[in-house]
Amino acid sequence: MGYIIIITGFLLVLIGLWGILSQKNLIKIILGFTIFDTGINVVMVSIGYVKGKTAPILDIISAKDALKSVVDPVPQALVLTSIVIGLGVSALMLVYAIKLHHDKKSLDINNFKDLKW
Amino acid sequence: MDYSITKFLWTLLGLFIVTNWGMLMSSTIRRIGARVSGRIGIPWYQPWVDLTKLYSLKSQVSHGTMFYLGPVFRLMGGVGLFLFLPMIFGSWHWSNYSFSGDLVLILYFQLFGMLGMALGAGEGGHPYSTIGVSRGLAQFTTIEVPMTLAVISIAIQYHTLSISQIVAAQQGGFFTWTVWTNPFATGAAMLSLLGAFGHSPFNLIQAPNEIPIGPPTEYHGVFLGFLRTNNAILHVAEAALFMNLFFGGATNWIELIVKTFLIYFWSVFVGMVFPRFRIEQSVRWFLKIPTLLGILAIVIFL
Amino acid sequence: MEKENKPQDIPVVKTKNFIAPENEKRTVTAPDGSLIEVDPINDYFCQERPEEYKVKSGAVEKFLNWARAESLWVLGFGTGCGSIEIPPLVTPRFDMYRYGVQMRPTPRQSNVFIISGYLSVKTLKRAIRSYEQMPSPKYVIGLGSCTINGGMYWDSYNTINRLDHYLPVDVYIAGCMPRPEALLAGFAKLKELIKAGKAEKANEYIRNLDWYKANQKKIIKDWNMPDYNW
Amino acid sequence: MVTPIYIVAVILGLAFLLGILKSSMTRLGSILMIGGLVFITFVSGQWLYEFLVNHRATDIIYTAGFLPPYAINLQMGLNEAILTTMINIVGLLGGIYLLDSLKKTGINSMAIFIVFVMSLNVIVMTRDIFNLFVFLEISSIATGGLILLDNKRKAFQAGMKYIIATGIISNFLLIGIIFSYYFASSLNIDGLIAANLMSIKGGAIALFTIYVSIILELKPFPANGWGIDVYTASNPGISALISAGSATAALFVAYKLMPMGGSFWLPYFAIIGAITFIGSNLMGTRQENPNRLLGYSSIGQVGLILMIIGLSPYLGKDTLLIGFSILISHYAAKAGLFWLSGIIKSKNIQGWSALRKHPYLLFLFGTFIFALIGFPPFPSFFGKWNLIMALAAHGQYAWMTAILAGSFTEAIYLFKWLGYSIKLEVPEDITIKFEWNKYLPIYLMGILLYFMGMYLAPFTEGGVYINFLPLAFVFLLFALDFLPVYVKNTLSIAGIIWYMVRLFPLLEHDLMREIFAGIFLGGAVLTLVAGYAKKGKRPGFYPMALLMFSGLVGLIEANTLLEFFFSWELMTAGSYFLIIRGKRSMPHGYSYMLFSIGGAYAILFGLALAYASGLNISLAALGHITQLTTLAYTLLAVGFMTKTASLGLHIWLPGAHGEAESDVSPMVSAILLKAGVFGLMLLFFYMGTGTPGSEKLLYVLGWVGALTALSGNLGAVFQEDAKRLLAYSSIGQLGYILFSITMMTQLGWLAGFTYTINHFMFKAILFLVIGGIVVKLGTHNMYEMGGMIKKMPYSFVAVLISIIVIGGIPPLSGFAGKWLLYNAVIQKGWYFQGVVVFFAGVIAFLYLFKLIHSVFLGQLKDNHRNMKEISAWILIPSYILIIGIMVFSAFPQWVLKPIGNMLTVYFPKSLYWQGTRAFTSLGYWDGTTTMIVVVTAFTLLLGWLVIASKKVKRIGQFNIVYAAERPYRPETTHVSYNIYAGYKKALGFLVTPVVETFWENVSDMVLDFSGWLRRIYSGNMQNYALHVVLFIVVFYLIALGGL
Repeated sequence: MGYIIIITGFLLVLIGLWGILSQKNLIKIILGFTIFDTGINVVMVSIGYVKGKTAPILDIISAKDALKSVVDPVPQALVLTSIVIGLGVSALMLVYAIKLHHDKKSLDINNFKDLKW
Repeated sequence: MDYSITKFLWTLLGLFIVTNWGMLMSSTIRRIGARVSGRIGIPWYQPWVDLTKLYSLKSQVSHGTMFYLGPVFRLMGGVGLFLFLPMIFGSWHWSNYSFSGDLVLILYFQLFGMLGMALGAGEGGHPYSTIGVSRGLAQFTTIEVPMTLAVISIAIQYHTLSISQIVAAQQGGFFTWTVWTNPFATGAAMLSLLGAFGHSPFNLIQAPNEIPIGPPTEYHGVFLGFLRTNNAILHVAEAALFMNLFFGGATNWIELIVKTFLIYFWSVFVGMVFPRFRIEQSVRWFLKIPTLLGILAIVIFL
Repeated sequence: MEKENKPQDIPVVKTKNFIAPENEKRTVTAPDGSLIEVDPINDYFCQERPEEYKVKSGAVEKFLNWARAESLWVLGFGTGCGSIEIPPLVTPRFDMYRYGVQMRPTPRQSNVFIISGYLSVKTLKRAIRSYEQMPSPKYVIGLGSCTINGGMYWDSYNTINRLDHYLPVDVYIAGCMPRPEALLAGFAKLKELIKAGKAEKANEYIRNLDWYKANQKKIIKDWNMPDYNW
Repeated sequence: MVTPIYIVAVILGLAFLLGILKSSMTRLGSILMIGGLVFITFVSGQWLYEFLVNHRATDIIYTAGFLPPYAINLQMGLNEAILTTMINIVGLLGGIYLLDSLKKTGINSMAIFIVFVMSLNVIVMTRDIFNLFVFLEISSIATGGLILLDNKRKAFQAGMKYIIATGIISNFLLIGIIFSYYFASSLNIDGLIAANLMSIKGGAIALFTIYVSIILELKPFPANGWGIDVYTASNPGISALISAGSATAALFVAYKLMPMGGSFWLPYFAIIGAITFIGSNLMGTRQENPNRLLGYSSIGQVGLILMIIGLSPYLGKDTLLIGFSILISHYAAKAGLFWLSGIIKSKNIQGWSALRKHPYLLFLFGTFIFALIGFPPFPSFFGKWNLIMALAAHGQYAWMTAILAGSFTEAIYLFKWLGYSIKLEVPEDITIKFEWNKYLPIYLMGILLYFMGMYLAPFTEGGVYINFLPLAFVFLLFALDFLPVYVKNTLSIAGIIWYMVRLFPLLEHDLMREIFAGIFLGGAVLTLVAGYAKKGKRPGFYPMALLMFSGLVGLIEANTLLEFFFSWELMTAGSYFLIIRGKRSMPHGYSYMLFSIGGAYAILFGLALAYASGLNISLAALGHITQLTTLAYTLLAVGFMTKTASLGLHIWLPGAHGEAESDVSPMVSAILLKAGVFGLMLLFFYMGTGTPGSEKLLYVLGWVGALTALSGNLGAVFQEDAKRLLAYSSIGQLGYILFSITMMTQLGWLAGFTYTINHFMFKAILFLVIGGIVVKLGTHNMYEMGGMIKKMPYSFVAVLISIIVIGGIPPLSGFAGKWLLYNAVIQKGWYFQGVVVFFAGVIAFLYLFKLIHSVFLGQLKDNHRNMKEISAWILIPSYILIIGIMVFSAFPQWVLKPIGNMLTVYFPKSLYWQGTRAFTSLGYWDGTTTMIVVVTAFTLLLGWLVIASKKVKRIGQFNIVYAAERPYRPETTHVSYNIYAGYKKALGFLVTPVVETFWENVSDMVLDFSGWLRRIYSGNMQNYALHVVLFIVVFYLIALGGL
């Protein structure tokens, strides 16, 4: 089960990378990026997962058993942060996409090669 | 370091002898040249007459101070060469002021006169003067290559640069002369001597029919007299230098006269046979066989 | 040889003042921006009049005259068809060297000027220049009839007829053309004159410079040199 | 003490406050922003003070009430304090600088700006790896935001590339963090270090991912197109912050995380750093856009520091000092340069010549450039010195080579740029407005560089001995630059004379040093006297001249390798500015600088090997080189030979000396070249003949010297430019000197000293006089001169005497050199070299005649009729030198005897004296007698001529026999142009510019290569993303995949 999630996560990472590297449309690249992000989040969560244990919420279980019965809480905290940051980055990218489209009326990445060498 | 009056007077006498011998030598050689081509040639006293006439001319013009000083420098070059050269081996009277320096001093003092002449001629403002000087200097550079090689070879051979000692080392008889003991060096030097004397085929400095007559174009009267006096001294002195280096030196005036005459004649003899080189031919020529001989002269000591 | 006409006999005709283009005044800019006026004739050439030299006498001078006579340096300047007669002089047949006669390539070092045949107006200018550049005492030999009376060119539009109107001549050698032997005889005559102290024509030229100049300028229309070429 | 947590708290608070302010309240907003920045600067500065002065222990700040690993902790130690202070200062200054544009873009951008600065602080301080990730992301989002708000069209593209690339990178970092947490169950850096990930299976991959991301954050070559675009397109103020701030923080991250992986990863750091350093600088060589160029340079510098981190095992405890020295130079210089570019607003580096109207900004620009290259007295000098020394001590020669090669490529474009800005015409379309908020930060950065240089000097071994006194004088003169020329001139002369008086007793009768001190300082005084002839202010001349002389005097005073190299570089810097002052000197100053830097690096390498041989910093270490002995001596010799312009390394000289100002030429020719001679003499002294390989080296150098003499003199023969002719002549003369001293005999060295002294005297005279004439006549071409003897008789005499000396004609002192050389050559047995040298000596006549004839003799030109003699201020020093020549000529024993005695310590005695007479085993020579004989005879002959010639008539210039014609123009009568045509026909093949062609081809190849290489920066952001991914893959395959 754990492996399947990790592999899925990495597949998503690869799909995201493929999207970033192969798509010509800016929006599609950004989508690729978010898929990449998601993949990493999935991997992160899966790493903290321990078979047969429950979520690390102290309301559900008593504090005494916590160490024995919950999964590792740290990756989950990290994922939350990571999702927030991913959101911020994606938003920024989209703003850039808008600005770029505004500039050249195009979203084709090959049109934005003014800076080189 | 003998600054006495006696020494001075002896040297003056030597200079007088050399000057007169130089003039006689040139007239004799010209006579020989004339006989070769079936003429009688100038009277033997012609150089003296010419010189008297030149000193007695009534009008002289000058282009400036350096023009005026040029002949003095030139004559100083010849006189200096004489002064620094021991003329007669083993004689205090005829050793002049050779205690001032050795062979190197003499080699470099030659330039004194050349430089003064070049500058004097330059101030004359005549194009031919400059052309002549530029040719002369250009040719001189490569003349010096075999000469330097030969000098170094002799210095290696005798372990000295002092002319008296070089002569002393050759005093064992005819076959101890450098010409036999070090033929390559002699060869190189004798070929470079052709250039130094400036006879055909290396007479492109004065080149009478081409750039009449090179550096001294503007010189006349006393100035020309100075230059002619210098020629007389210089020819003997230079020949004496070669005599000292390669032909056993001289122990008396007769020997000196014979040897310098023959050495000088060698350059005239070649000149009789060959027409004039162009400048680049002349410059290259000295870097060929003469230089090769010079290199051989050193290689045999390595 | 005495001149038949005294200098004052010949009327001097004023000619229109000719200025050669190269002698016109011009201005050049100095490196600091100031303008400099160049007057070619006055600026480039010495404008002074020559002075006569003193003719001395006595034993020394006699010896010096002998030396001058025995050492004739001829300017290598052939003016007319007579110049072909000079080269044979250095051949074994005539061998002028034995008389102390030698060729020199520059006027500064010569004292004998052989006007060898007709002298065209164009060449006259050069001959005057060369003559004046020779140091005194100096001698002129007129070779051939052309220098005496124009010879076969007497009515030519551009040769001069009488050389001694333009340059002082010491010795005339008649003939058309005189052979080299005649030239040698001329040299001998010149030597005689010099030894006798009678060859002071250079002084005469200076003494009568105005007359000579007037004659020269009359015939040379494009006079583009200073009055006296030092 | 304010805990650093307030940096975060206050800034976040301010950012929120700014966020809720009305967008029209920009004034309040900017006050708040600056206030916040001042506050955090104060906090970090306070900590720095505590650490430096009170030596407080490192402090750990815990958050959320837990100890790590359960909570995030920050660390505040000396390193963190330094770096946060640096970041905050650049943040504060950057904030002030950007005030206008931030006001324009609105309050939100101010909030982003302070958050950006704050995030960099946290990146430095945090000890939690995930926190690090978060703040890296915050900083890159803030960067993206700042770029976006700046509202420049091209910047959008750059920002997009930046965001995509950093997005990918930080995602990889995240993977690494997760994995390391998975393997080591800790997010705390200390915990991870303790866990030793390398020993855990799979830990290596986690480390790899973290490291590769951190390295990618540093924009390694070639996966850095996105970074360069940001530098190029964004507002220079932001670029400055990225270059000085972000890079600083990111480098510290790399340093901080380094212990996690242990020594396995360090070589990869170093390799990547080296590739980045060299590659990035190489590509800069073709760049014309100033901001992009700065981008390349920034990345290069970061690569260098990464390399230092990677090389830390060799550097030991010095790592931090070295890294900091270079970092602070990069930080201050790059920030200053980016800010400058914001003021100048030029699209290409040629436009920076606008600085010519603003000398103080130009001065700062020069400061930044020199600081980047690593010239003294800037910190990077000490950094590079220590780095090279430490590497040499561990035998890491390849790394040394890489560092020096990279630095050299950097110099290629930086000095091109500096040259453009000093020399090109001021562009009309660029005007520089004075804005205090833009000037102030730049000035402060400049001052910081000087201050840090002084501050860091004592931390280097031997650095305490460095004499900053002359430098202080240079600064004084710079401060007094507004004064008229005669005041500054007097001041400089007085200063030099005072220093001379002070210096000579200190030399303790070390004759060699005394001679060179006499040449350097005496020459300085004499050439400066000529400066009185100049009018106006001569802005910048005196500080630079004095800078060169302080370098020269430093060489004399140096007792340690560091002092020596320090002075060497000072001299190079000063002389560069002197040389480039000439009207058409730009390309020549540039090539001078490149050769000098190349030479300096060769010297540095050699000195490092000397140091490494005994870990001895004193100059005597040169005598005991055991590491790669032959190479070390060769490199040192080659280095010094760049200054003496020996064959192959000479192509900079003719232009540099020929085009320099009239009194600069003697300085750089007569005096500066002697520095190289001094170096060589010192080197050979220490090297001796016994060292292995030295025989061969000396033999080769002897031939080089001989051929230099030949080629220099031949080159001079065919020159038409008077000063170039003299310059080529200098090459030839220096060839003689090199040849003489390589013989390593007493006679050879005596000849070398004689040539040195003579060359100093005659070349000073010649360059002074000819330089004065060239200025006066307004032309360099000799064929346009002529006849000057009548107008300038005193100059003529001075030149005449000089050329007699050069020609070695007796009785003047030049002959002493020739005579000694003849004896030396024959004694040593170097016959053929000797013949080449003597051949060269005769060739000298050709150019000497051409020089004196073309200028002084021949025909006077029409436009020079009203010429007067050159200024007396030029003639006075010349005639003083002539007196020197005359004394040396008449009494050579006064000079040669003491030198000979000094040399007997090192070489067997072979020159003996008997009164005035010198003799060797070969020959003899008596200078005094020669003089007496020649003078007497000459006087007698002259008297005879005067009597015999009686009245002589002076005639005009055209009164010449002209084949019965008359000349028409002086120009057509003056024979000067190409007078050695026949010689050229015969031997012209010897002057084929083989060396020039060689160096041209080398530079073409470098530029072509760089042009080809930079095509990878296609501008396509996908390509850049691909580069990032490929970098990761390749790095993985090499590091862990067994490739």
